[in-house]
Amino acid sequence: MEKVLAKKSFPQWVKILSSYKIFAPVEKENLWNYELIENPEKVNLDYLNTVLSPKKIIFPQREIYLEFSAENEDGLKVEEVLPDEKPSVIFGVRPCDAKSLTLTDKVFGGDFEDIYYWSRRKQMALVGLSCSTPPSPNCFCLTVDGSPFSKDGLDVIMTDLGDKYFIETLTKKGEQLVSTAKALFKTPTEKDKKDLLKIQQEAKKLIKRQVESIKKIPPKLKEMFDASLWDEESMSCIRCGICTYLCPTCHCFDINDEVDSHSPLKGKRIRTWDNCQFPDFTMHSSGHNPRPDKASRLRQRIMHKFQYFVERYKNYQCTGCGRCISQCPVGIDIIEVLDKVRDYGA
Amino acid sequence: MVNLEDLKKEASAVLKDEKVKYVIGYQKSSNGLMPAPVFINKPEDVEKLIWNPTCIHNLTRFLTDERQRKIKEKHPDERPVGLIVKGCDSRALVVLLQEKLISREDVYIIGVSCENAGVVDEKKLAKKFKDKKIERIEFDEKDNIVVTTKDGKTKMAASEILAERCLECKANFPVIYDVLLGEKTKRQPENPFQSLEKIESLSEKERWDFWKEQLSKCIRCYACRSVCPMCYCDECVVDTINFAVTADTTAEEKAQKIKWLEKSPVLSENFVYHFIRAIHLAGRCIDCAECERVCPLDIPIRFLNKKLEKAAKELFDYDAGFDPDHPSLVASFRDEDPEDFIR
Amino acid sequence: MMAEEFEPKIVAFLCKWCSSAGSDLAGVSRMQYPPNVVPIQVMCSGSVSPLYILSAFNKGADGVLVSGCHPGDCHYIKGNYYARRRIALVKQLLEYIGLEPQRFQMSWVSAAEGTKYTEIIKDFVQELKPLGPQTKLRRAQ
Amino acid sequence: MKRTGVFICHCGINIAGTVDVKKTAKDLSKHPGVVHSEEYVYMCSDPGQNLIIDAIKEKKLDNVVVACCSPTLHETTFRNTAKSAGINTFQCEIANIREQCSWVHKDMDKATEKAIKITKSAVERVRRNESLEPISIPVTRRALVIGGGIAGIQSALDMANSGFEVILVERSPSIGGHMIQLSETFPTLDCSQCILTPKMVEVSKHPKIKLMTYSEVQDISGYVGNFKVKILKKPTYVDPDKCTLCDECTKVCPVVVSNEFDIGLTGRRAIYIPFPQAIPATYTLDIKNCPGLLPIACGKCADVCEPEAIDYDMKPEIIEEEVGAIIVATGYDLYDKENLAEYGYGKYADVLDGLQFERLCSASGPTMGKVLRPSDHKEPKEVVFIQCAGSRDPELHCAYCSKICCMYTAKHAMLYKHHVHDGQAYIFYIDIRSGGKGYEEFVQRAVEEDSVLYLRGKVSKIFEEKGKIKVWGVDTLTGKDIEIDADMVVLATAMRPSKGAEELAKKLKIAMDKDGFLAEAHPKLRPVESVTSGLFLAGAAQAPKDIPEAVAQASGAAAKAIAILSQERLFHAPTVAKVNLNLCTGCEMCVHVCPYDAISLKDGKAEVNEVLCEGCGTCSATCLRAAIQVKNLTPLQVHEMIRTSLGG
Repeated sequence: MEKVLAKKSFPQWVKILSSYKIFAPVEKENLWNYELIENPEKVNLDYLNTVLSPKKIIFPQREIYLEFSAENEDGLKVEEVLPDEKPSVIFGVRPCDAKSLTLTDKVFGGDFEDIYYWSRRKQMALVGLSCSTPPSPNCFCLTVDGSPFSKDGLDVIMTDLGDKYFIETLTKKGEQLVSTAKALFKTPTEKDKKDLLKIQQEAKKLIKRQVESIKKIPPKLKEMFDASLWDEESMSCIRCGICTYLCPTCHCFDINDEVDSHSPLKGKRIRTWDNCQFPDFTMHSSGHNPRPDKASRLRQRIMHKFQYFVERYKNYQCTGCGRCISQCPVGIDIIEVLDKVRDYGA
Repeated sequence: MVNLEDLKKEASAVLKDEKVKYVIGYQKSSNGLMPAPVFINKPEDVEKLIWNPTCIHNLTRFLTDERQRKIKEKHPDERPVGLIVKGCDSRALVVLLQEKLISREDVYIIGVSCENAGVVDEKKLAKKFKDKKIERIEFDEKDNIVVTTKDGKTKMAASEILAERCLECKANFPVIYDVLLGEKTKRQPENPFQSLEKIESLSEKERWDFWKEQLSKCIRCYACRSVCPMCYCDECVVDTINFAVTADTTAEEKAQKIKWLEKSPVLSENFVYHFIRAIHLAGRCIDCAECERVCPLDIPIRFLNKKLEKAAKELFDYDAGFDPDHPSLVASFRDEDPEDFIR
Repeated sequence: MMAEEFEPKIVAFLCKWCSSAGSDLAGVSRMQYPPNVVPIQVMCSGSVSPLYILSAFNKGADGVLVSGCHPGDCHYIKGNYYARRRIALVKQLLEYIGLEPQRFQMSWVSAAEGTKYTEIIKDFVQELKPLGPQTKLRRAQ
Repeated sequence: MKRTGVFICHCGINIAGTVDVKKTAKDLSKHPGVVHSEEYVYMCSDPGQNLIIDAIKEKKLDNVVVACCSPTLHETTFRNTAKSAGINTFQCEIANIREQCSWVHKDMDKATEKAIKITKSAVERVRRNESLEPISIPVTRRALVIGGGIAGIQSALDMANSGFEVILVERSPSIGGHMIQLSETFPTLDCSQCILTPKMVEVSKHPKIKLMTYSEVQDISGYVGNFKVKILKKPTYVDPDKCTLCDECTKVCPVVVSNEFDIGLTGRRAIYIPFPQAIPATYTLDIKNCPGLLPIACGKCADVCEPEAIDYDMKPEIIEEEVGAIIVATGYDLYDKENLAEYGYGKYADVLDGLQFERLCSASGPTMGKVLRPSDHKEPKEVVFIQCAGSRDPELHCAYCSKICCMYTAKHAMLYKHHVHDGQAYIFYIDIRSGGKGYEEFVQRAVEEDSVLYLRGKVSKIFEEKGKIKVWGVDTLTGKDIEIDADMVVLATAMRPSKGAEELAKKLKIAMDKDGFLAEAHPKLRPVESVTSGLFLAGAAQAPKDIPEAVAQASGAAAKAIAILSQERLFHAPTVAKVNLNLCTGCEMCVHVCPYDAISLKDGKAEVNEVLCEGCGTCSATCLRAAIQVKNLTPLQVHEMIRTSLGG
């Protein structure tokens, strides 16, 4: 269904949803990040984009798998720790970030379902905020089958019409959210609908960055494993983990046992994010490292997003949010890299 | 005033007569205002070079990569690398020389003086100009900075948008170089540790609350250590996996690897990481503040290093990055070192 | 029933030749001090890495003591001078981030100073009790 | 997983009285890797040690922890026990639960809890110990003795007589030191020279002793058993083999300077023999005072020297020697004149120090053994002796007691009386320290037979007035002010380490105490050893002492040195630093901090000289990349000990 919501009544909507856990972008020292909201008045959707995408809520950087202990004589005691999630709502999700969740869904779903991921995901309703103006100068969602109004992965999408939001519910969950607060919503006028269309057309024009004929890239990459391009493009890489940790679609993780006490044995098995840009990511205990240098790690990042993933899931593993470009300390620009891939040897 | 054309001339000269392998400098980046490092090996490419108050990176960082490349190569090209350095960067070079990581012959130093200015602080700029897109930003003769946006030029005293560390700079021109561009205008900040007072003046509890919040933000992307020219260890003591493993690494050596901290990005472990990094930079950090600049969560990492820089100065009269022949801070002592804290 | 008084956990790094010998002397002379300290004998105070100190706090120490020979008495001639400098830096930084200064202490204790060692431990424990457990740097469990 | 055995000692009730040893043993038996845990009343007893041996054999233990007294006491015992059971000595560690636990606590529960932690961390350590064998090094079976006083002479003779080559280095032209300047010695009053010269001759004639006078040690490198020494031999410009001691040269030498041997009471020529019995018996041309070696400048001595022994072209030589052990016997000097101006010392000719008075009394002295005033050669009728001149005065002078002054002052007073029967000797003293065989009787003799007047108190003022030296003081016993018109004042000035000792100590890397005397390794148990192995101390260089003590210590030092020289090979503790070449970047920080210069850079990486390394570990705490660590006390081991200490 389609509705409109006066901006001033937005906090009330959030208040009415108080039976849910509410997450929304919060500003601290000019940085926006998703946080658990106690006070609905605090929710402010007048923001560009968050440093970390909602990925950090559904696939947290640290996840406890299980706890083990050998306190009693009869051997090791192991207890699985499952997240017990209340129904939650994330407000103000940018379409690109919502789309990225549809990608991680594929990874954590399929033949094997990752209970930790899904126990949160299933409880999660996403209320999106479309991008009337690009949240980042490096946005390029259009290139990767996205758009400032993409509905993928969202339950509700809101569009800023100045003094009100245009609200479209996209799923049962979404309708639920709206209907629980019927009174606040009005039916959109024809003008509202016109305004929406106008804003949408304008918005697309505002997105300046793109990769031309990206279709050529996946097949091209197939022949580029040994290309010298990777050395050239990775010269300035400092092997930090920003591009991947901030990426809404990167999903690699590591599993470690954290021992609190050795005698008696007591500890936790913990999953943490891992990062293909770190030298130890592929380090073998033998000392052999199949990806020994920056070049091979940059290649991996590009190949994974624009070839392996495409082959497997028929999607780019990138939603054009531009975080890796804006935050790279040395100005490595995935768009430029892709351009060079496309033109390589031509 | 450093003239870009002179800089290009110097660079192309050394490239022409093949004195250097390549020249590391700054170029325009696709990502808005801030430039990107560039590695130039053809004289004609010097046209890519730029020089303006956004040239913030400490390019000495890349000597570590060069060193590793050299170690791998069978017949390495022994020629030096051409390197564009500011005053602060040059002090980093001195530390690397002091620690024998590089030798003087490995690098041809093209020094550029910041004179009375320095480099800009992205955040200060963002505050001042909001979302107005900045087209150009340059020094003018009188140590002012001119910022050009679509609605024209704005002129302001350099100090207004200079990075904090530039306002506390101890070496506004290179302390070591093969060729120097710009004037050796000596400038001494009246208090090189001004910025610390903000936190020093807080109560113990307030200080802890501050750092607790800051260090809790850390996601351990390790950008701070990756960008640091002093963090050149192949394997950091806080890494839980052996990186530096070769055929002759013994099982014992692998087994010796200690888990000083867990991979979990929680306060206690983040603290161990940042504390050890700070301690290991004591007497070595030259305050290029790159660690702080690159942090995606804006953790004020610089303060930790700055605090120890202050301690080194006040307790041991030690200044990092000026004398390559002096033993390092923690590898030396004076009989009169203070011990009033010892029972 | 009365709530049990807080008993701080202290790790003490004692150099083999002076401080550990001094604490041995305290024992031989049957001096009494609180049992809160577990001594770890190292060869020289100069061998105490900042990592040790930090790790102790990370693993739940309420206080850490580093003790070596008096200046000039170092069995290894000058190890304690390097310790003095290194520890000063660690202390500065720990206090800067807001750890209570009482929690990390250094002392010179000679092989003859059993009494001094005893006094130091007594005072240390007394100073730590009012502070309660050290939770700032401790790994949550 | 390594199999560890734990053995808890009751030490009678010393441990069991405060530590619940049964609970401790039980707790430890649950600790990962511990396959055997028991307690016993006395582990160090034979049955106790047998328990350990049996357990090691039966349970196939890889390593053991003995929780008992301090490792300083029984570590060796139990490591040998382990060895006799067939495991490496380093597979045994001691948990000190007595000195550092049971003896200092009363609360049994808490003491037990602590004992368990201590023992567990010892387990965690021993499990990660490497099996090591001592490092064996060859021995250069020669010795160097620095200083040719009585101590040096004694050490040299002892070692030479045991069949070892000795190089004896003395910086002045003759050996003999201060003892040769003395007239008689207390408490027997036998003539100092008469008892010393035979030893000096023995030295000069000894086939095993290479005597190098007028020489100084310039540089020392190497380590115990293998020192390399550079010795500077200063030119004497006289060839001892040609010199016939005719003494013609001194007759023609135009220069007269003050004579060190008589402490300035007489003069000597620029070319001279220190004293008639000098060893080596030859002349020395003192270049500082010689008008010039060129014949045009002077050259008179060369003209008259018939055997042509004088060689102006003699050059300083650097002689390199290799030795296995070194004895430092650099002796003492008296406290400087200028420091004692308040006593008029150095101001009034008739205020002398002890050594000057010895010369006055000496038959070979300036006055042929008559006690006469230097100023007017009259016989002094009233002589005031002042003890503790510069000693026992922490405010202004030396805090310590110079030890020998009480005795030699008594001796001086006595000798004076024997020379001047109608004279009166006064002695100002703080108190009399006459510990030693026959010493107290000696002092009594001075008082009773020679009616020496002892005045307890300090001298407040000394000044000259019409030919007399007025001495004002207080007798603190009677409380009376005392005023003496003395003809002569003799100060028992403090003993100081000899000049240049500090510089030498630095070269040798041996510590000095707060007063500048050379520091022994342990005040009680290792009094003749320095902290650097292979370097020994003898005589007043270590602390003020009298002749018998100096001789005793000299023989002690010799015995210690012989213990090294008599070995085919030496063994050095193998717990030394080890470099992980993969991690080392050659930053040289370890090189800078190493107190023993044991680390150097080889192909851009640190390299440890295992023989020089003492395993202090300062390098490992300094290294930023954990590239260097000391065997068997590695960061990993400490890390695990920290964990267990905190109950983790």
